[in-house]
Amino acid sequence: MMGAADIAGAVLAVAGVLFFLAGTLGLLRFPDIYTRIHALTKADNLGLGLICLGAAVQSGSLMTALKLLLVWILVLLAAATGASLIAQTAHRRGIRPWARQE
Amino acid sequence: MTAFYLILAGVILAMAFHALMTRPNLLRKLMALNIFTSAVFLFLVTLARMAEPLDPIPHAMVLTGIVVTVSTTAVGLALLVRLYRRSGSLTLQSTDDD
Amino acid sequence: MTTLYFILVGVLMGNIAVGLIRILRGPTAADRMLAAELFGTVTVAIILLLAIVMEKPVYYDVALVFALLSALAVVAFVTRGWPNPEPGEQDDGRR
Amino acid sequence: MAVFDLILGLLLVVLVWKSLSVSDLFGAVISFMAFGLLMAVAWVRLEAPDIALAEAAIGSGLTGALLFSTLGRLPHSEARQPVVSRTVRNGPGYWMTTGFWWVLAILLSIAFLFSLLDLQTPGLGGLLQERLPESGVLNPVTAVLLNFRSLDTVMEIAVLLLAVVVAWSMGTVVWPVKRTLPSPLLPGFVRLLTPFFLLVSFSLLWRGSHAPGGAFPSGAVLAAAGILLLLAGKTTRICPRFMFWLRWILAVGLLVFVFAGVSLMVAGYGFLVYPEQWAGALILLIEVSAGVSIGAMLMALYIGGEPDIHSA
Repeated sequence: MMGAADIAGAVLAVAGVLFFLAGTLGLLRFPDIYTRIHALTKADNLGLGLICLGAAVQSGSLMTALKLLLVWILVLLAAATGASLIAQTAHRRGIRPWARQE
Repeated sequence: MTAFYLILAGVILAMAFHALMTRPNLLRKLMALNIFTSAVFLFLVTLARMAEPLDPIPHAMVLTGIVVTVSTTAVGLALLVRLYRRSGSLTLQSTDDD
Repeated sequence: MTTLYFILVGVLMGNIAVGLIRILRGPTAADRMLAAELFGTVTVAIILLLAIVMEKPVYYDVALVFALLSALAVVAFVTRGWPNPEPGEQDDGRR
Repeated sequence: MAVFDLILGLLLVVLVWKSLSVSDLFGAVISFMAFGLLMAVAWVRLEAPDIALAEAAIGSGLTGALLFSTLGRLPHSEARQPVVSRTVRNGPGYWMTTGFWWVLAILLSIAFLFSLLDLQTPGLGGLLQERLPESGVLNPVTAVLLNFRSLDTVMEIAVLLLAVVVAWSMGTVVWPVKRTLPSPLLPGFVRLLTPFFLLVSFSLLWRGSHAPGGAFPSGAVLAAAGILLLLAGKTTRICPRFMFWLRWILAVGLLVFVFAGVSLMVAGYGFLVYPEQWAGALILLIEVSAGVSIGAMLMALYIGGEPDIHSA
């Protein structure tokens, strides 16, 4: 019953969720805003990208695959620009990056 | 499963109503009003799901409701900003005791 | 297969639950916004997975609209919503 | 499956509680936005794609931007205040009052739930399926909104227009028009994104006849594009010549809708009772004009006042 596409899709989805886990862990554990942005963009870009790819593999239709590609590109754009905007503004507002204190 | 969503809607409704009545801050009141409407929408959509076959009429009602809610919220927020400019406060005060 | 997807959706929901801690703790408004951004992406992922499970490609459109609107939230935050000045941002940015 | 519902419900309740009782107003707004996101998941779960689309566009996107902009217009001291001030909390009768409202709230929701017990509707879904071919469209929600119950939709557009009138009647926009941009990246980003917004908006409008979509989500996406342009440094000042057209754009949805209804009445049908062979075309016409109007009205509501006029 299960085709190769289904299995590939499931594997991709699992990999994507793992990236989300890593991103959330980073958001929680990293010491300052800049490092947290770094962690978050991994989830946005790779996690969602893999899940989109998994869904596209399973859909079996070119239109749907293109739509999912569009979803991914939009989230990539929004996440990258958003991260840059937040980091720049935070820097301008004087939030200093974390440094190890010896 | 639908029973669960009905109860969920009931719980959210009660919380939102309580906050709507007791919070003095008008921005919070507006958020409570929004959540209140969401709870009512949840009721309606769950009802639509319970019907056999799926009943799209509550969906149309809720769609209308969402748009009306957002326009109400926008007008409320505009009023709130004006009020703040006028009185310097986000809460409604009775005029007689201060 | 369906079970696997529901486990994945459950894990993603767990992500949101854990991310709530970041909203609670802050410390800056930007940290809270980052958590909200994560929620947006996780929601898109959840909707995609649900669309696979329920075999309804219609929901891919919902994900598409979400992906578009996630930009609006960030831009509105950076240009308008960021509290100015940030409390305690001058002493140091850590917590 | 049941576990999924349970987690979703718990998260929703926690987010409601946080957005209503956290002392930091900014955190409350973020929780509220997250609540909107999860509500969309609930709509997907309850098989309501039309509502999920509207919630994605309006519920979390536009409302979030509205709340952020309001917060931005208030000084920061306002954003961090106890939910209920200490004097009130320690004052006499506070617990009585809050307890009273709790009892009333719980009674209200129980009454709501009990009213469902003897609700014996078989649901109108079957009837709707039967009559769908007469409506001129294939998507049942669009059929209800723009054909069977189109009077409701006329009223809804009228409410939106009324809201814009109220917002404008309070005077001109109260925020500073010129702000420094956070980064030169922003205008470029918005320029890149605008075509995507227009594409999705048009496709939602076109799909409305046979699949979830239609004028409301389409208008909301259009409004989001406008708001992004605004945030990226386009001013809220417009020249008087365009003001004339702006008023027409705001009103065109309602005007076309009412005009169609009245001319049908004159032609011998009822108000907004479409003859079957024209239904599809009429709905398309109404939907396009309503979509454009809704986009403009939502954007006008976001601006929150009459735009400044400057002579070009």
